[in-house]
Amino acid sequence: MSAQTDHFIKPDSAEPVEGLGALSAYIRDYLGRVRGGELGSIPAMVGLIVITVVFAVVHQGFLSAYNIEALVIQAAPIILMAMGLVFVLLLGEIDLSAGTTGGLCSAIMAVLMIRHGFPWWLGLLIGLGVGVLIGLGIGWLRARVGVPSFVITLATFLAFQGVTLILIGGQGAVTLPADSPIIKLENSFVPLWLGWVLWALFVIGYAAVKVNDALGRERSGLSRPPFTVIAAKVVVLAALGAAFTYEMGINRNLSANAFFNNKAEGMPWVVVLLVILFAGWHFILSRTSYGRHLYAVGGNEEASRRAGIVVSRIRISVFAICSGMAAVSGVVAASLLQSVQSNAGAGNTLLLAVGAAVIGGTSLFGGHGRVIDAVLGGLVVAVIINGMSDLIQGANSAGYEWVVTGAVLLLAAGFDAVVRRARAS
Amino acid sequence: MSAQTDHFIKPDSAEPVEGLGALSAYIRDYLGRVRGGELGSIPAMVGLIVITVVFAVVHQGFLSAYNIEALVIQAAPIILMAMGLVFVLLLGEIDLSAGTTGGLCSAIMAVLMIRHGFPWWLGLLIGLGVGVLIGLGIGWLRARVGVPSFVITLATFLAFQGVTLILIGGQGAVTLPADSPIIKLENSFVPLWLGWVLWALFVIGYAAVKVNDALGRERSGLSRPPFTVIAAKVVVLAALGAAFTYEMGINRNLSANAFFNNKAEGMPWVVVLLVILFAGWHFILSRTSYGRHLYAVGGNEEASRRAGIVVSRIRISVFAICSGMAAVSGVVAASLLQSVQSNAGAGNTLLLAVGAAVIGGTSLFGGHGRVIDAVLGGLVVAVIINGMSDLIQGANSAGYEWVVTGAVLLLAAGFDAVVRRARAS
Amino acid sequence: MTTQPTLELRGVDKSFGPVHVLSSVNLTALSGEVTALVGDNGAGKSTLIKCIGGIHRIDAGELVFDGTPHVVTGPRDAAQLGVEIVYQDLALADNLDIVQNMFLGREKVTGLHTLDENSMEKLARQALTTLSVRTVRSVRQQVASLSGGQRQTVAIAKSVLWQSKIVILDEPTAALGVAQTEQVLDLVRRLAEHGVAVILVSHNMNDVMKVADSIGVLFLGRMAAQVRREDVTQTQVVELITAGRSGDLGLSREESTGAAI
Amino acid sequence: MTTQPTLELRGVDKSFGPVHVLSSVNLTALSGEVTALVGDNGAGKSTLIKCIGGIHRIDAGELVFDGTPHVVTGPRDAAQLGVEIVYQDLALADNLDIVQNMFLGREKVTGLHTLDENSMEKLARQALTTLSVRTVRSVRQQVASLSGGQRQTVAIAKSVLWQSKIVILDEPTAALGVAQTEQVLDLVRRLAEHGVAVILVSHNMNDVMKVADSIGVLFLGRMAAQVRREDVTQTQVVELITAGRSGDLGLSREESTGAAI
Amino acid sequence: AGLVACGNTKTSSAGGAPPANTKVGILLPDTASSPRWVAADPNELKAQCADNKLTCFIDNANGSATTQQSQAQALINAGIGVLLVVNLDSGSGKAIEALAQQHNVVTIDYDRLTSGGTASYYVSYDNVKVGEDQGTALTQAPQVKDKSAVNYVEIDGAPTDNNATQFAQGYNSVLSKQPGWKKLADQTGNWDAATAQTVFTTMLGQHPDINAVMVANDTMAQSVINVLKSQGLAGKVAVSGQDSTAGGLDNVMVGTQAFTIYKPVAGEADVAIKLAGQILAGQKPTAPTTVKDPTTGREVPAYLADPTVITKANVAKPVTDGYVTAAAVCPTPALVQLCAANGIKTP
Ligand SMILES: Nc1ncnc2c1ncn2[C@@H]1O[C@H](COP(=O)(O)OP(=O)(O)OP(=O)(O)O)[C@@H](O)[C@H]1O
Ligand SMILES: Nc1ncnc2c1ncn2[C@@H]1O[C@H](COP(=O)(O)OP(=O)(O)OP(=O)(O)O)[C@@H](O)[C@H]1O
Ligand SMILES: [Mg+2]
Ligand SMILES: [Mg+2]
Repeated sequence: MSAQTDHFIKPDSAEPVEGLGALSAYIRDYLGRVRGGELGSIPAMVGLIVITVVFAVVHQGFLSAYNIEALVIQAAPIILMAMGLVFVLLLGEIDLSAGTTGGLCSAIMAVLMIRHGFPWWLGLLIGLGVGVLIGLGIGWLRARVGVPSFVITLATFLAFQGVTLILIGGQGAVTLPADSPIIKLENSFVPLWLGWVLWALFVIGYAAVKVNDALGRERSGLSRPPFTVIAAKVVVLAALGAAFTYEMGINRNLSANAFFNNKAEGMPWVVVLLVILFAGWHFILSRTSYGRHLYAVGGNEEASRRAGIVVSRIRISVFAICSGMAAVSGVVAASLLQSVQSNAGAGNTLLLAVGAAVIGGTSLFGGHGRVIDAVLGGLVVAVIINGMSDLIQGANSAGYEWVVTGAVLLLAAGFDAVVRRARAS
Repeated sequence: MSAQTDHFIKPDSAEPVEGLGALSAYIRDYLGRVRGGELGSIPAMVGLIVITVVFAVVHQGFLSAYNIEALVIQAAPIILMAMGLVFVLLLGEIDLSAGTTGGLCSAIMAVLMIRHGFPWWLGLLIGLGVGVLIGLGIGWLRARVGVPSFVITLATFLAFQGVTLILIGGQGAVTLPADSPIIKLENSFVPLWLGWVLWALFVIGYAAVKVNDALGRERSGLSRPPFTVIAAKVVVLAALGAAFTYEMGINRNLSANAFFNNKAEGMPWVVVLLVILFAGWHFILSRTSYGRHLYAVGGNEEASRRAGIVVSRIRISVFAICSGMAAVSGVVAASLLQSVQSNAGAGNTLLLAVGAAVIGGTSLFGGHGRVIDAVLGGLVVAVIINGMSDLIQGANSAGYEWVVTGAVLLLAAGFDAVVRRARAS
Repeated sequence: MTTQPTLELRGVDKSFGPVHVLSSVNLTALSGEVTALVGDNGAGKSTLIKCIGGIHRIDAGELVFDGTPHVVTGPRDAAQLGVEIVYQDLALADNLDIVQNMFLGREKVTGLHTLDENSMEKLARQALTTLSVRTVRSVRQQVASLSGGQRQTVAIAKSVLWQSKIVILDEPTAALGVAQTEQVLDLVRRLAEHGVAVILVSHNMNDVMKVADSIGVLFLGRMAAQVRREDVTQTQVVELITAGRSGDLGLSREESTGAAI
Repeated sequence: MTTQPTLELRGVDKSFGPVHVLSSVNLTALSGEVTALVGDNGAGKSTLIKCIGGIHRIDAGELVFDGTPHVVTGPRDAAQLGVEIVYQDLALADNLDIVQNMFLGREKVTGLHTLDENSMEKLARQALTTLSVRTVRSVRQQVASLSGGQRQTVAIAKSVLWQSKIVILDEPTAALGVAQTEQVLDLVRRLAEHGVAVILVSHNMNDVMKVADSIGVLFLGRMAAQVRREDVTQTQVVELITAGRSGDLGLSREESTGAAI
Repeated sequence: AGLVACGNTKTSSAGGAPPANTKVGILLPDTASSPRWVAADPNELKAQCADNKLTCFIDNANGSATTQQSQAQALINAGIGVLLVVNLDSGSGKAIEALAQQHNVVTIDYDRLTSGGTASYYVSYDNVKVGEDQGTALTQAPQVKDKSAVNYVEIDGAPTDNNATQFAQGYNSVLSKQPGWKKLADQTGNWDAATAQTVFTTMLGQHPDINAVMVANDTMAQSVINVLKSQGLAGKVAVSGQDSTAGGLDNVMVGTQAFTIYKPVAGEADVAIKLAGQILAGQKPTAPTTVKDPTTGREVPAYLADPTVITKANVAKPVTDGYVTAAAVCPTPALVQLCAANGIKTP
């Protein structure tokens, strides 16, 4: 029987495994899948490139090492928050309070450190811990009491703004001491040699994972991508990483005749944090049962329940992850501003982070989304904000900048949508 | 054959049509449906009553004629915006820019009236027209280009804030002339006699519709609710209306020795607007093919498409309705504040309106929602805001009020959720 | 055959991205006849029907209605050409009740553009009773609470409310009980007698042999053969389905064993 | 019968709000036997199965597994008791592929808690080949793009991957082709031979008479009768389904004609 | 029915009846435009109310005109006799004042003039004067004092806030006339630290040769200093400020910020509450000056206080006055030392 049916479920090993034939088969298959609608990160990537080119043209110095660094450290809080949001969005939920949760957690950390003399690591730990607890609370209300997440998090959005305000009190802000390790995250740089070491580790790690996967499939008698493809991917990634590491190695100190001769060179430490968190969450989503269950619950909750998945537990967990990541994002934002404001995390923080995830390709209806979406979408949003600032001068410049920001956002998203639809042909 | 099958699809006329038996059968059926999960407005109503009672206890004068009027005119903009949002939510879409659209439209109206000398009605018409056009634009981008509505309206949310700011300029606000009919809407009152006439018309209209429906069903040989039930509904509605009309007839001028002897009595005109718009939208949703198609598209888009419904047209229309209602809401807010701020409609306006619709019982996932949800949910939100304002004194009162507002909102929603879940037993 | 077919497919191709699902499929359906469409799971039957209904656009080929080729760009086009389809995945809106679903997109209205609920309710009830539905409590029940067979009955009842020239039923009896299946087969024959061109997709060979006038067999996306009912035996049809050919009927040996299209 | 039934239902009641769907239903399923559950559309078969699977809570009555009554509060409970169910509405996550769906909730992991995709893929492929699936292009296809029969096959294959004591199949062959149906009936018999208690819901009387050892007939939410296969004819079963009784078998005259429960 | 106050209030004049009503409503605007609305004003106002035996209700509108409107309604419902309004904008302020007048409640514009409004008094610092002082103080900053050519950039407050417009009007009037000063860029920081930082980062990238930054308040100044620090420029570029926040005073001591503006709340709160007491007692006090309402031309009776420029020289003043606590200004050991060097004693 197996002989007969194998004819239909093709044993993929029937195809050549290596060489030019395999490569062209692989590419044909890939193009086919793209035409069939599996676009992955293509639209977000194309959008990112287009607006970067536009700003590089209209905005002198947009691609300078100075501005690239500024862009990265501005994007970091957005990306981190969007990473957490991807998890709740995967379940078709929303967390409107991620922004103010981040603000609250960073306020707790700052107040403990500054006013109560806690060591920085303890303040940080408590801040992040509170974030996770908040998420557990929201998740519990959603999963066990059954309040829609929009309403719960609208309430916490309001309430946490109040708590932060009470905590920070009349001073309007708590300033972090300049030598605090928290500040280092966004304002201090990886030594050049270490940057290259990390780059090498990253590239080798990526290559090792890919090759190991391929060999594993081969051992199990399954088809595997040709090594030429893997090599190509590794080379592209290595080149991109090298370009970034190199650019970040340029001294960004603008004033030619600075008398403190402090060089600004090397990538900010937050890049390391971003890469680690990205890799970690990506691993969890794509290679653990837990990640699998997230997609399943987002895709068909009833089917997941029938498959024995404890849906309420999954649901609680994503809110905990989201609020925890919001706390991380809040801490990074505090590092960027070297202080915590009494309105930290309010305003458009959350909307921009959700927008980032959605532009990256995550669906608001659940079941579709990846961590890379947060990274790419967050970069798109940060590029727009960075590119817009200082573009228009004079009275009412704020008004015009808002208008243009909206328009550019729409263009980026429209582009994305058109690319996605092109496959329908 | 019909004889055999009629045994199964029971011709409802087999039940007694009138009298005590019919009444108890009707009530049994109603309770059964409630237990089966068709809760309708019960949770929102219960939530509304509970928080009203709480505030009546903690807040002296909460139920005074003066405060009831204040509550109604504060609730009006929220309710109107929520009414429009119900339409987009029915399709599982979102309009984040409803708030700033309302702000923009009222700004256009005000600027045309004040700075360019347009007559008020022309300014109003243009303002509302712009609202509808905006909605058509958003709908077009969603339906034809395929950009997710979250992203489109995030962009317009930002852009319209900018446009309003540019229009109003650095003064922070445009003040409407005190004698403008626009201001009358929220600040001028229906004469007492006219109030009672409108009340009577409303009650008679309601009764006529219900009786006509019942007779129509009877003529077609279908079951109909017993007249006792209809009479009971009419009486309850008439009593509630009479209580409101009576309370609004009390002179609300608090200072005994006022030297301007201006009486404040009668219901605000905006109540008439609310009732008319409610009735109109309710009619459209429940008694026209268009309304039917909205529910169908929200429930199963593919099925609707296969049934020949032009889904894109439906989708565009709901955004037009939503933005149009947002414009109405913006005008009413301008009437309340007798001016248009350069940040009109920004901040929490939109979130509170969506929260209102959701608390009322409208689903964010499409397919479920009614106009009455906007009214009840809007009242819940307005009661919380009104009850909270001035409740907490002293330094940091702003912070504490935020916290308590969040907590009360959560309580109201939690209550709602628990009531809804009770049926699961 | 000299009569003009009500529906004729000529060389229809359809792929989804890299997957070729239909390859130059031909089919004719005559008015007053039941044309059965059979084939293995995944042969492409439902895809073919969705192409006729305008859900999918065809990549190549022609849809000919009453002798005139038409481009069907959406379900509305199909409806205007008089095609009524019961899809296999029973497209019903779960949040609406039975009556609302049955009249979806074609609601009856009174003079004032308000819905005429009363007459719709009466008509829906009549349509359901003719199909031997016995356990539906009320036609005002939401379809979400219906059993599998009840849902299927609603979908079928929906299709017979209208005067159509072509009625296509994709596995209509899959979830139905014994009595209900009888009623639906009866209905199919009655429709054909009234001059409708009926296309019936089914895996039940007994039913097919009972009601069909003509049988089209899809094999891996190709039309293996379209034959008259009286010219074949059940065994031959089953052979066509599973192997693509039976004696001199069907695809050539190369075609039928060739790697999946 | 002296052997202890693997599953026994005693007086199970279930209503949804005002709708009484099941009234004191009794049923026994023995290990090594195929127990067919038949009944008209809307009789309550799927509801009964969902009660066993813990999707619905029963209002009254007992579920007895291997002689011990258990309260089943959710699908996990049922799985722990060794019950494996293929639901009529094929609960599959459309955004996952075939392998992911088949191992959902019971993924294989390697030592490092990472998913063991390779072995899952191999096992999935094997399970599908035994079921004569022929047109599935790749087991890494999303189930959203599968045909009706292919979906059904995936759901069935999912249930046979595990060593269960009770396997319940709710109309498993409804959407299947001729060859696939044969395979599934084969599978049902093989499972029973391995000592599993199989409950099979079907509207196809031929299939039922072919594979069942015992037949339970639901009529309007009541168990009209549970009889041994050899004691009845197909005609009697059909009578029981449509009228609730046949000769002295089934409900009393009053019960079977009494207004819907 | 108001509370009957104790007999010997400062304000009750001979023969005048004791005030029938001692309730005063106070509407504060938000928490973002300045930290003063969170603690400084509420605390000072409360203390003054207690001193004057008045019952005060203090509300903060969190930046929402609608909220402020409903707070006004609630206060009127509670039976207040005098209402202090810090408007969010003149339009909504005017609506509130009209409402109050309709119910015979006397209104006082507090800190911000409601143009076109009907307030009986105006108690404030002069915003344009504040702006002028900022401009003048910036030109006196050590980093730029002796330079003949100065490149500067501006970061303004929220464009939706009329006060920001008035501040800008003040400092622009000074800086535009300053010989050798050249404005390279002008952006809004929206009173928001994050926005200000993004904006200034880009500005510095475009114009690395900035000598001075005219930034509207201390919160945004902190962001500017952050960016300068990363470039090793902190202390070499003149940075302005306003509000005398703890962080602002720190920066002034360190030398990264040239000055801040000190507007002791007492200067407004004491006057306003005393005035309210007099009004409730039935008096009609005469104000020392008037301010012209730009819309209606009405001369509004006004009490205007003068701001103080705080530089390193007088940095201890806000602390000695009790405007900010020493603990807040000197939270870390390093700052405690600096504080001591500048005459701020930590407990
Ligand atoms: N959630 C529910 N709410 C109300 N009624 C329900 C619900 N679920 C099922 N029913 C009703 O219960 C009855 C039995 O449904 P069930 O799905 O068990 O039938 P079945 O025997 O499986 O029928 P079929 O052969 O058509 O699948 C039907 O009349 C159905 O309308
Ligand atoms: N959207 C799609 N994307 C990719 N492949 C698809 C898509 N839709 C269908 N297919 C594939 O096309 C083939 C034919 O599917 P179709 O649903 O037409 O089969 P069918 O003949 O109706 O089978 P069944 O009898 O099981 O209903 C299947 O192999 C299926 O996997
Ligand atoms: Mg099919
Ligand atoms: Mg069933």
